This record gives sequence, structure tokens and C-alpha cells, in this order.
Amino acid sequence: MRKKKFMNLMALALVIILLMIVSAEAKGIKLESLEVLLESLIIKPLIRGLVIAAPIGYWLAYQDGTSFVKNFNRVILYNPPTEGILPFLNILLKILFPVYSLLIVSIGFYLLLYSSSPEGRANAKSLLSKLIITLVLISLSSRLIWLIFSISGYLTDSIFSLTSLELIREILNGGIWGMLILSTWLMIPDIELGAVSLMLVYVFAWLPYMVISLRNIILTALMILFPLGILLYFIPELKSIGKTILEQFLIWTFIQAFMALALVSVAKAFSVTTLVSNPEITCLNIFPVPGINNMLAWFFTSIDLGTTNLMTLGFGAVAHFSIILVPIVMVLLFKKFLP
Amino acid sequence: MQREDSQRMWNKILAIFIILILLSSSVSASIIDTIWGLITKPLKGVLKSWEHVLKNPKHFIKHWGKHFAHEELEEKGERIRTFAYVFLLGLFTWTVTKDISENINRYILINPDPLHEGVKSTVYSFIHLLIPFYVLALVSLGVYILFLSTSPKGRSRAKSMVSKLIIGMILVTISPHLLNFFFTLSENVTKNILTQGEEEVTDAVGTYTGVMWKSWFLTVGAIYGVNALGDIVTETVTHATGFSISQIKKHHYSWGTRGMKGYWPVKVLGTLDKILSKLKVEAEPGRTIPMLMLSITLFIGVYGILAFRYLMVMFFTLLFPFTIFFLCFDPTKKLGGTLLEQLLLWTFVQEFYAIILVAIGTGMIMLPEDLLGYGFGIWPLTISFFDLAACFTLMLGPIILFMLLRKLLPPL
Amino acid sequence: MDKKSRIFTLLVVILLLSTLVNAGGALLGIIDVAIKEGLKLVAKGWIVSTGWQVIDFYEKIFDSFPLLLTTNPPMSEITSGMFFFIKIIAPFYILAIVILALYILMASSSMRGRAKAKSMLTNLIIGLVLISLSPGVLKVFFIISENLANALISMGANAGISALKGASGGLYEKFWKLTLIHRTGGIELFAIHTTLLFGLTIMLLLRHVMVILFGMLLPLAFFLYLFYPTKHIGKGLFMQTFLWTFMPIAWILALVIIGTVIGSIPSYIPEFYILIAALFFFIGSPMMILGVGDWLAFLVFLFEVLQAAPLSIGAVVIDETMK
Amino acid sequence: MRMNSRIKILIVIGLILVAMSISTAVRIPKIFGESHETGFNRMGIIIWIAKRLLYIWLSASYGTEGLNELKANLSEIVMMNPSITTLSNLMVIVIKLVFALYIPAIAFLGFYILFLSSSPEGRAEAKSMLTKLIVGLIFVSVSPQLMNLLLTVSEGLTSSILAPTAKGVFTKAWDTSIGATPLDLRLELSGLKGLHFIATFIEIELGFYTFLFFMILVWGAFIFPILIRFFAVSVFIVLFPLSILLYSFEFTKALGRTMLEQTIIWTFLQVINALIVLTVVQSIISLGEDFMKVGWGITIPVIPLVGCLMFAVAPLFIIRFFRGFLP
Repeated sequence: MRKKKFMNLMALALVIILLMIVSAEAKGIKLESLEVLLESLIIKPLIRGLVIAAPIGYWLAYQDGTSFVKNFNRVILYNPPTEGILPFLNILLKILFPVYSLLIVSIGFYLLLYSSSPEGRANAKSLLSKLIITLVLISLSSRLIWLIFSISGYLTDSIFSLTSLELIREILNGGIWGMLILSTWLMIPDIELGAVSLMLVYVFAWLPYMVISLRNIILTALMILFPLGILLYFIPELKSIGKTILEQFLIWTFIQAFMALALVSVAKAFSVTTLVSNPEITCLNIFPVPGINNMLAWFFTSIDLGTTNLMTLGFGAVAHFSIILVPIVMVLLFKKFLP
Repeated sequence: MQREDSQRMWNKILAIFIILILLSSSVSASIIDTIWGLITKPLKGVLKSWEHVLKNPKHFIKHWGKHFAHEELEEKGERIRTFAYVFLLGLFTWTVTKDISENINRYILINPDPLHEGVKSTVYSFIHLLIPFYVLALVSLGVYILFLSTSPKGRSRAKSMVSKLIIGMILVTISPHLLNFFFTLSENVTKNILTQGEEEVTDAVGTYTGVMWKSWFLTVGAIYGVNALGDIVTETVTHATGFSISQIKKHHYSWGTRGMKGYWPVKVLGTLDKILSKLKVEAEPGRTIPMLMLSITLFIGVYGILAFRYLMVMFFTLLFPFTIFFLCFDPTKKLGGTLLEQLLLWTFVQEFYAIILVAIGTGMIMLPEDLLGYGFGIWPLTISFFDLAACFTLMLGPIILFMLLRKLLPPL
Repeated sequence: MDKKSRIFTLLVVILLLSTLVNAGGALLGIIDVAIKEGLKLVAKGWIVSTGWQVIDFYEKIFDSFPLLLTTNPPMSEITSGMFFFIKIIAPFYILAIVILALYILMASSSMRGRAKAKSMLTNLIIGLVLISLSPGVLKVFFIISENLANALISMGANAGISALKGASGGLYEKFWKLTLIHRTGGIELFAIHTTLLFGLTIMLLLRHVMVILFGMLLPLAFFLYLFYPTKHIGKGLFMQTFLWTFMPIAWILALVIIGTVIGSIPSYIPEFYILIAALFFFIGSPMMILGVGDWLAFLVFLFEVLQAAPLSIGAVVIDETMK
Repeated sequence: MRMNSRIKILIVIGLILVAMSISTAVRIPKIFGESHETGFNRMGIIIWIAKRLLYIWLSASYGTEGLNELKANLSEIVMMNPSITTLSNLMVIVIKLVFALYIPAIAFLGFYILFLSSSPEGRAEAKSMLTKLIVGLIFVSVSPQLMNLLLTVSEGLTSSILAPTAKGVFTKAWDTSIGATPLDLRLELSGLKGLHFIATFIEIELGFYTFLFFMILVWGAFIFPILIRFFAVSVFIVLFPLSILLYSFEFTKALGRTMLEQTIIWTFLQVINALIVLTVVQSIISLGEDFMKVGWGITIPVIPLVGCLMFAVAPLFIIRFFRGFLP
């Protein structure tokens, strides 16, 4: 109804303008309104469309705007190389070996000479075994990390195999493109109108990458701390620190599996959820009269102008947000699970 | 069928009307001529209006450039509006800084006066409100003692509760005086702190006012400085392309340009004149909303928190009889404890404020000079990070201390 | 405004214009200004109509409210994921049972240790039953929540939905009125409005996603619940499943309450603000009723939305420091 | 119908012909043609100012929508409570649900007793649980009356607090903080309205971003918590039987406790609101008008402003601090 009213108003206004222009030109009087017409209704919208919306569309289509969409599975599956910790590991071992040898020798002497009470001997033995386990684990820690990484990678891969990657890619694509279409639709009459959705386009393009790279950075740091964590975990006084390090390492490793799970469940939900009414919107807003827009949009969609609907947009947004939400949920949910 | 008929009829009528209108303006002239003219004239006019554009595109560019800049009409308004904005913001800053540097101590030290007759009467009306509660509590206790108390232990507890209630009654009746004593105590402590660190306090307030002034300077710079730079650049560019003579000629100060246009001094003079006059033009206050927000946040952060503190103290002052009652009646002890704790803490916020002021002042005095320069903004319009940090400490420090002390207090 | 009257107005305007065209320039100038303003009005009308199209686009989610709130995703999608996780769990499970059995047989040093191991074994068996039953458990959740939802939504949730629609309509009305006066006048309102509607959509769709996710993790939850160290993780996962499944009950309850109560609010309170309060109440109702998250978080969010910039900053800081 | 339209058409045709003849007969001199530039400028300025004024008027009227009614019945709004009768049918359903839930609960307890019956203290514990459950059953069956009692108590407290209050002072605080402009047919420029007036004349976004939302908040912070409380209280009225059940059942006691606490807190938030009104009034009376009154020309009355905004913050404190008072 409101739309109809606007249509009438604008049609009237356009007729008036045309008549005025004709008559004024006939009388040879320069019109201000003509320039306003050209400026605010034709040139500036065109500039907005061409200078702002089109480059972003190009960026999404041909540049790295949709790079996350293109290879999200590779990015999520990526883990930092385990060779990175080797120098740190060597330094740690260099420090630890003399200490360890000293301790072992002292314990041996203790067992040999002052083995008075059986429980004392038992304690010494348990200490010895602990030391040896720690030593083995630390010297094997890069292998250990590699093992954990491969487990979580395998898990992630098999989770991805629950649905087709194409569907997930389609959903992500739909989210980011739908936002761009929406912002273009809003941007052409007034730039501030599309500010929120334009911001969301950039959020969708960048924030998943930010989260994943944050994961990688934190994981690298924890990987370097991992042997130290093992060492501290076996020292009763410093157990809590070691526990925290190991826990955080495991959590941040398995976040990738949960990201995959979130995407998979988004895909499942997308394939099963239905809306009662699923409206469409097409990024064609070049005429002040919405009716004409819709007509032209209906005409142009046959040659595939950007069109989005509520399902695609909503689930695409949910997919992007779920990537962002998963680490928070994980870190909150999986606290303190080591003994 | 009917609708199509009416449709066709309407189309016909429309056509008739259009023809009539076309004919209408040709009552005085010959028909064919006018109709031909009506068809050709507009086309001719349009062509005429665009042919000069086609001849010299430079003019076309300038024309549209002027259009994308502000209209002549709006320039007048712009000058007045921008100046008014800067002036009013400066006035606001001036009054706030003056006010706060004059009587920050008063604002910190003020406490609600429990002996003020309005407050007193309200408190006493609350005490009247409390009487049925007291009766209820006593009656229930009596019933408990008489009938329900099986064990002597419980009876003794009930008796102690009765005595507590009696004490509570006495305390309630003198509660305004108690509060008055307490408030004077805390005021004296605060006064001592403030007098201990006199110059620290003045230094901290100086930092605060300095930041407010700096934000005003930034506003002025953002409004005028940017335009000045932009105009210089545009003028040099137009000189390089060299068709600004006409602009100088058209300029309302045409003293330098009459008759001897084209010489470089004239150009330079005209350009300077243009820049100086342009400085007031095209300034957009809308682009200084961050600075405005900073000023408003600083204002609210100090005034708002102090006023809010006063109101909260008043709130718990009015609740004080209830507090005592809740404290003295065992089942609601916890609630009363919370209320009392709140009253103490909100009253102590003034001490916190004094402490924070002295701390900021000390920090500012101890800070090496060369560090103070670091800040954001273009030289000389920079706000030092330390000053900003000091201001935000002034705003949030009391609240943080409040929360910390709330954790430290023993559970009542 | 039907067709005929439109044509009539058109004709009258054309008539006036043609007369003015024949009259001289002064009138033409004034008309020119008028038409300049008219053109600006057209530009604003363009903005408003565009905004209307997008708001209409978002508002279509209200039609799907009953469907989205009363239905859960079909089990067939979830069970596949469940079986995937059960496959993952199975080897660990067998390993655990075997180790325990060996422990009981061989290294049964003390009576207590053996008893402990036996209780562990019974635990494992119970877990086995639970895990194999986990689709059934989820199905029971779904049935309960759907029946409750259907029972509640017939109590007049439509009135609540129409209240939310009314809130949206009020925001739109203010937006277009302010925009027709100045082109940037209502932008802020439009941003708030679209953000709210988009947030509603996201919430409703995210719930389905989360139900699927935690439903798939349900066997894992049972498995983790059996072992003492990972007990609270399993509990957390289970609680998440529970909450995300029963969240629509809270929403529908809020809708029903809004629809029932909104009539009894005295009329001197402006209706627009009642509706907006209803909208925020709907958004925050899961936090209120199911205790998802903190109250203060919801209230702080509310004041954030009310755009009291310094005040809400203060509230956030207070919240942070109080934790 | 059709006749009418035909007559209309004829009339219009006649009009057009007459107008054409007149307009072509009368020739307007060319002098007006020259003056068209200046006329345009003057008109432009007038239109510019008129637009601004219209915008200010409209946005300020949105910012203070229904404020007079609020001022008129302040205490009624503070004492506003949902009536049980409107919610009775929902409550009946919940009570039925709770009764249905009692059967499994009692059955569960029976099994518990069977298992615990080995030890006497365990049996006693189980028995106490059962008695608690039965008492809960009684309370559930009278829960509407209980809730009514609670609401009545809080309303009585509220009214007895608001009775000695000079509400005029509070409405005056609203007036002073919102202020007035010439658009309200008053020869003054004061308060947030005046600031918004000036800011909008400087830049429309400026007025919008800085003062309009404060203007809404000054009384929106009053009305929004009260409305939210209204909805929340009605939710908790409906859930009251369920919370009693959860509180009386041993294994869900924690959940029931929080729910009951929330019920009580949100019910008695009314009293807190009344106390805030009283506080603001007393502070303004005891401090006087021009304490902390910053500004020159247009002054910013800080105490009334913060007093009005206190509704936004104080309930947060109350809800935050006054928890966990139930056993």
C-alpha cells in the first residue's frame, strides 16, 4: 500500500519535471531543478553504484573477497607445522638433560645406599619412573603434537565428509553475496543507508579469517610451550600451570573440528529448514520508482543479476557467525577436563 | 467486458486531453507553426544549453565541480552555523572547566543531610511504616516462644532475637543522627586527603580541563584546518591549470584584480584572499562528532558519577531504618547486610574519588616530560595518551575501587 | 487513490503547468524552486521506498515464526551425525571395557579397587545403553518441546507476533517521516531497525543449527559424562542440547504473555514504546526464563540499544568489574 | 457512477479550455523574469529554515511522546501491575502441568525411599522430602492467591512510599532536564530540547547523535524498565506454580530458588522505583535548584538529568546485589 503511494507520488513528480523542462527550454530559462535532477537522482546514484558497489562486487567475484568461501575447508584444516618447535625443544632439552641426569644419578644413589624404608624406596622408584616418562614424552613431544594434529585433522576431514562441501560453499557464498546485494540496493539512493550491511560484508569477508589465524597463532605459541607444559604437569607444585597449557593446546587444536561441525550442521539445517514466505531482493535500484525496479529486476534476473532471499542470506550469516562463535563456546564449555 | 469498455473509454479520453493541451497554447498562433515549434523548440533549447559544454569541456568540469561543492546559498549558512558550533562548544568547555576547577572539592565532599527537615520527615514516615512490621515480628516471636519452641536452645535464640529487635527500635529512632555522624566522619577523612595533596589535586584537575580544551582545539582544527589545506591544494591545482582568473574576477573583493588581471601577484593576492575567506566555508561540524562525544563523555564521567553517587547515598539514607530492621531480624539479616554494605560503599566513594585525584596528580607530576608528548592528533593538536588515561581513571577509578572493596568487605 | 482519480490529478497538474508555462518567468522561478524541493522529495522518497523494500524483506520472517518455533529439524539429518560420533566413540569404548575387564581379572590387588572397577564397568554398560538410546532421548526432547509449543502457541501467540510487527511498523513510521524532512534524518533509526530484524532472523535460524549440532554431539555428551574427569563437559553438552531444544518454549511463552498482557497496559503510555519494550522482552526472554546467560547482560544490551553511549559504557564497565 | 464520471470529464474539459484562453490572452510583463534569481535565493533560505524547524519539531515531539500523560499519572505507572485475572487461563494450564509433574516426582521419591530405606536417617530424609513435596502441592493449589498477596503487598508498600512524595518536584525535574524551545510556544531555549534545537540548526546529524537520544532516555529510562518489569512479572506469575514445585522438589531446588528469587525481586522492583522517585525528589529539595548547574545561557541541570537517568542504572544494581536471600 505504502509502496503504491510512493509510486503515484513519484510518477506525478516525474511528469511535472518533464513538462517543466520542456517549457523552460522552450522559453530559454535556465532551470535549477534540472541540475538537481541530474545531480541527486542520476549522477550521484550512478557514481555510488559504479564507484562503491561495483568494485566490491569485483573484489568478491574475481579478487580475494570470497577467498574464505573458496577454500574454507583448506583453511580450517590447516595446522601450523610441527617442525617449528624443534629449536625450542632442543634448547629445553639442553637445559633439562644435566638436571635429569643429576636427579637420576642421585635417585640411584639413594636407592643403593639409603634405601632404609620400603615406602621411601617406593617413592623414589615412582619418582624415577615419572622422570623417565617425562623425559621420553618431552623428547617425543614434536611427534606427539604431530599425532594430535593428525587426529584432529582426520576428525575434521571426516566431519566434512558428512555433507557435500559444495553445499557449504554455496551457503557461505549466498551469505556474503546476499549482504552485498542488500547493501547495493540500499546504497544507491543514499550511502549511509547501506552502511550496516556494507560493514557486514567486510565482517563476513574478514572475520572468519581473523578467527582462524588467531587460532593458528595461539596454537603455535602453545605448541612451543607444549614440552614445558608436560614437564610442569609432572611437577606436583606447578601442576596447575602445566594443566592449563595442555588443556588450552588441546582445546585450540580441536576447535577446527568444531568449526567443521558447525558448518556441517548449518548445511544440514539449511537443507531441512523451510520458511513460510521466502522473499527475494535483487540489486537493481536504479529508478526512484520501486515498481519499475521490480519489473526490471524480474526482466533482468533471466540474465542472472544478483538476487538473494531470506533463507540464503540468513543461513549464510549464521554460517559466518558460527565460525566466529565456535572458539568462544569451546573455550567456555571445555574447561578443566584434565585430572 | 465492462471493465475493458471503461478502460478503452478512459484511454480515448486521455488521448483527447493530450491533444487539447497541445492545442491549448496555440490559441493565438497558427496551428501548424505552433505544433512544429512545440516539437522543435525544446530540442533546440536543449542543444543550445549543451553546445557551450561541448565546445569547452573545461567549463563543463568547473560547472559540475561547483555543483558537487556547496551551493552559494548554503555557504552563508555554513559560515554562521560552523562559527556558532565552535563558539558554543568553546563556551561549554569554558564553563565546565571553570566550574570543575572552582568547586570539585565541594562536589566531592557533599553528602545528603539526614537532619534536613524533608529527609527527616521522610525517614520518620518510613519509621511509621515500619511499626506494623515490628509488631508482626514481635508477635510471631512471642507465639514461637510460647507454643512452638520445643527446645530451650530455640527459645533462647528467640529471646536474643527479641532483645535484638528492641535494640533495633532504639537505633531506628535515632537513625538520622547516626547517619549524620557517619557522614561527617567520612567527609572529614576526605577533607584530610584533599588537603594533604593540594597541588596533586589541582594538577589532576588541570589534566582533566586540559584534555577538554584539547578536544575543543581538535574540533577547531578538524573543522577549519582541513579546509584550509584542501583549499590551498585546490588553488594551486587551479593555478597550474590556470583558469582561476575568472574566479578572482568574480570574487567580491575585487580591489586587487581590477584592470590588471593575469599578473602573478594579483593571482597570489586573490588566491590568499580566497583562501582566507574560504576558511569559514564548507566546514562540516558533522565530522567532529568523535571529539564532541569525547567531551560529553568526560563531562558525564565526572559530573554524572558524582551526581549518581549523591543520589545513591540519598537512596540508602532513606532506606536506613529498613536496613536496621532487616539487620536486627534474623530471617532478613542477609538483606540488611547487603543494604548496609551498599550504604557504606556509596558513602566511601568520595574517599575513593579523593584518593584517585591525588594518585593521578602524583602520577602526572612524577611522569617524565618527554613521555607526555606521545599522543594522537596532528601536532600541535595532540591529546597525550597519559592525559586521556588519567581522565578515564578519574571516571572509572572510583567504580573499580568500589567493586574491589565490595569483594574485600566481610560478609555480614 | 484509484486509477481515475490519479488520472484526474495528473490532468489538473498538467493544466496548471501549461498555464504557468504560458505565463512569464517569475512564476516559473517560484515553480522552479518548488520543483527543486519536489525533486529533493523524490530523492528522499526513493530512500524511504528502498528502506521499505528491505524492511519488508526482513519482516517476512514474522510469517515464519510459528513454523520455526514449533518445529525441530527432522531426526534423519541428526541421526547420521550421531552414528558418526558413535563410530568414533566405539573403539575407545571397547578399549575401556577390555582394560577394565583385564584389571578385574588380573590386577585385582585390593577388594576396593575391584569394587571400584566393577562400578566403573556397570557405569560403562549404562553408558552403552544410553548412547545406543541417544536418538530416542533426543526424539523424546523434540516430542515434548513440540507438543508444549503447539499447546502454548494456540493460546494467542499471534497477538504477540502482531505486537512485534507493530514495533517494527512504528520504527518504520518514524524513519520515513524523519527522512522525508531531511535525507539523513532517519538513518540511525533505520540502522537500529534493520539490525534488530536481522538479529531476530539470525537468532531463530541459529537455534535450528545449534539443535542439530548439539544433537549430533549427544552420544559424545553421554560418553564424556561417564568418566569422572570429563563429567562436567558431558553435563555441559547435555545442558546445551536441552536449552537449545527448549528455547522456543520460552519464546512462545513470551509471545503469549505479550499478547495476553499488552491489552491491560494503561493507554496513556505511548503504544510505540510498549511495543518496543515487548520486542526487547521477546529477544531477552530465553535469558530470563531459561536463565541462559546473565540478566545484567540482557539489561546492558537493552541500554546499549537505547544508545546511551556514556551510560551504557558505564554499565558495561560495572558489569565487567562486578564479575 | 458512469454518468458521474462523464459529467466530471465534461467539467474538466470546460475548465481547461477556459484556462487556456485566459492564460494565452493575459501576457505577464518580462520584469518578473529578471527578478527570478533573487526570489529563488530568498525562497531557498526560507525553505532551508522551515525544513530545519519542521525536523526539530517532529523529532522533539517523538522524543517527548506521551510525556505529559506520564507526568499526569506518574504514580499510577509506578504502581502498574499485571492483573492475575488476565493471566488466569495460562496459569490454570501451568497448574495442571505441575499437577501432572507431581505424579512422576512422587513416584521417583517412592523409589528413592525404597532404595534409601536401608539407613534410618536416609529414610527420615526421604520422608522430609515427601512432606516438602506435599506442602509444595498445597502451595501450588493456592498459588494465584499467593501471587495476588505478593502483588498486593508490593503495591501497598509502593503507595505508602509514594504518598508523602511531592511528585510535582519529579515532574519538574523532567521539565527542567527536557526544557523547552520557541516551538513549544514558550519564549525560552533551555534543557535538552534547546540543545537539540541549536545542534540541529548546526547539523542535523549532530542533533540526532548527541541530544535526541538523551531526550528519549530521560523518560525512556523511566518507562522502559517499568514496562520490562511488567512483562517479566507477568511471566513469573505464570511460572509461579512451576517454581514452587521446583523449589519443593529436592533435586531441582537450586533452579526453583533462582526462579522464586527472580519472582520476588521483579515484583518488588516496584518499591525500588518508588524509592528512586522519592530519592530524586528529596535530593532536589535538599540541594536546591542550581547545584551542579553547568553552562552559560543554556544550562545543563545535572542533578535532575542524572536523577531521571537513575531509573536506568539503579535497578541493575538492585538485581545484581540482592540475590541469594532465600534459604
